[in-house]
Amino acid sequence: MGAVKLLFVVQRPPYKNENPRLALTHAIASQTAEIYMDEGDSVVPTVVFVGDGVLNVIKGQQAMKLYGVTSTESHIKNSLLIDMPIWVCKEDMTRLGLKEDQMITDAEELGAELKTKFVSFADIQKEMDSVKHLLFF
Amino acid sequence: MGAVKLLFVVQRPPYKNENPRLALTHAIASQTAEIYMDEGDSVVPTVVFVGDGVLNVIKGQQAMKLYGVTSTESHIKNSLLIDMPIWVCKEDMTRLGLKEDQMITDAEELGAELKTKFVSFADIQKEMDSVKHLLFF
Amino acid sequence: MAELTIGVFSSLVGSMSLDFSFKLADAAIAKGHKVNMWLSGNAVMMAKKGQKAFKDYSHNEKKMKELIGKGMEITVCEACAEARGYHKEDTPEGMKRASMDWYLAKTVKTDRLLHIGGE
Amino acid sequence: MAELTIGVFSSLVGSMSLDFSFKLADAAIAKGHKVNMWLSGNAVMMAKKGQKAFKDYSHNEKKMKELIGKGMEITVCEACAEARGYHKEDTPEGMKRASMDWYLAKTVKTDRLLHIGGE
Amino acid sequence: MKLAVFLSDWRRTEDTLERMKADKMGVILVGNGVYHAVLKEGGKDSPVLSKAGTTFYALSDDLETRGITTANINPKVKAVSYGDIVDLIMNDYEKTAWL
Amino acid sequence: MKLAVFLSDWRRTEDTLERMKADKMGVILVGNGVYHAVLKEGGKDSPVLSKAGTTFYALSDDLETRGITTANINPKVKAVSYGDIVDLIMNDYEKTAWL
Repeated sequence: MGAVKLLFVVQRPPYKNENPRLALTHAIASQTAEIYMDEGDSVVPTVVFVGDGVLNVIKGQQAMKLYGVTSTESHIKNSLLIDMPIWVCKEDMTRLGLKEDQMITDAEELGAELKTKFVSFADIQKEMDSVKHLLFF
Repeated sequence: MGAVKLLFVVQRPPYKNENPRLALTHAIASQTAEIYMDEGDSVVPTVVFVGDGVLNVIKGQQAMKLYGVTSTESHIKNSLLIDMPIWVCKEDMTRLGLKEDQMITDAEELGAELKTKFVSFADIQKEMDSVKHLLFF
Repeated sequence: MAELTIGVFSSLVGSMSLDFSFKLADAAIAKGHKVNMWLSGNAVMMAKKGQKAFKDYSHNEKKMKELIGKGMEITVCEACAEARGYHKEDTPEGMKRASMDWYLAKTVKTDRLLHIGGE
Repeated sequence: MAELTIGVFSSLVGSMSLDFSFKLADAAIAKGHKVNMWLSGNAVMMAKKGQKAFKDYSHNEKKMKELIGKGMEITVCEACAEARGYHKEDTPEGMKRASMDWYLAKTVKTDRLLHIGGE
Repeated sequence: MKLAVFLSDWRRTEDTLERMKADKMGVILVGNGVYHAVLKEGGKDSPVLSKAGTTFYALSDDLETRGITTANINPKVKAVSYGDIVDLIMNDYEKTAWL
Repeated sequence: MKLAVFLSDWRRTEDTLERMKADKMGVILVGNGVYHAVLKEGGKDSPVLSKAGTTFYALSDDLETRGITTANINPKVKAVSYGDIVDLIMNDYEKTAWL
């Protein structure tokens, strides 16, 4: 089958439900999925935050300090570190009054080269069209 | 303390979440709570359906036949059978286009004397004012 | 001081309403109040001992035991637990199992009730 | 025929999305399709055997075993299970435990994916 | 793409459906999503049913579980069985989206 | 009555708050309810904050968990600790309603 593209779409805020976080951990698992696959096969995930899902990407989350739970921020940064594309819908940020400087834009402190991509819904639609499977959270 | 009044308020539809059903089973448990209470104490529950909660009271639910699960209808009828007041907000029925003949109005087939009471939100507000505790589901 | 009863119906992982309840109970006990807690619905997920404390997941077992040690009464809905396959021997130490009437009875004498009937 | 993979993240009791998934799997197998199922998040509540079949609660253990007998592969997220205190010995017969990469790998060859990532 | 969208809620907390486009789109109402097939809040059809160029289905098991007879649903919506949904997923559409 | 209402959702699926009356009402924003204290969707304050005659509180732990500093919240809302919420429940209000 070669490389199969998957799109993980997070539509809801963090911390009320485990699933937005599971979108990230599942996407990260694509790195180790090869043991279950045939030679030459691979999965290529992109994680996109749309609607209220963009609230997951607000920086400065103190979940570990206050509740002893890994923050969604930390999962996003780990994703960037392994070069997994993280996209955030610009229109939804605008609607909710969020500016880029309030968001997680990179994980430079971890040594990540990849940066968060702020995209239009039209770009997301194109990606939906091109992937094999959609996974909404 | 004597008789303590409780108001159980169901605001959400059935079957997506267990909690509307648990409102009824908890209210019914007031019947057997005396073993834990002092002589002369009792709890007097009323269950009221407001907002989308009125969808719990639509009659003809086939949950047992199709999913093997007791229907919310059956819990409501059991409540009437033990004389537990069941109230339904009229304004919300109107808003959702539901008429009384679509609703569970009684449990005559079980021998229940009590009937469902269709009330205004103002009546519900009065009850909220008069009870000791509120339990929203 | 006074008595606070907290009823929780939310699931262990995700909604964080259980985390909220334990932190609130802790703060109430610190102020000298008596706290009772009732777990029903998906909140009975607390009634399974041996939960691994991964950093990715809410983990309230330790906090719960601490609060029981400080006098908090905590009871889970027995039928809700059995339906999920949690039996008597699965129950963490200090936690009681009872039917729903336990909770109803608590509402009589408690000064305040915080009933968390959603996620 | 073709292959359908269903991923479920909803809790056992209440949302009925698990009931939906098993009925859909049943219908797909009846039409000759191969079905794989992945349970993660609160859906790992299926990974605890000995659930009492009360009429008030969704009970899918019997249906699940039937479908496994018909060739359905079903795997639960190991970490999600351990975090909830479900260990290897709790797992119902025929159900596998694996990490999330099992699910990711299934997406490569499956013809269709139905991913139920909400309640 | 040919996309089958599943809606399982009556009060939706996303607006993804409104924004998504597909060459062929089907909306399959399941769980509490089936209320969109029958309730007329404020006298009007559910806004879900106004999505242009879309075919609507509702799972009859989930309608009947909630006390709704399939005869009473909106004429825009077709009642379907579990077997029908399998055929929709496997034959009529290529991708699925459970919102 | 003196009523403390808890809101834990950003997208609410009930309209009970809008309709309830109390002689003294406090709204305590917790969990994802804290977003009402800071987000201005479409440039406007959350409609929750327009409930007349109401005092608003937001749990600072839940604000900070979500990356919101208490200095940035709406001036209508007071940031509170768990201990403060205990005092509100036990001293300032008589009944609670977790919507």
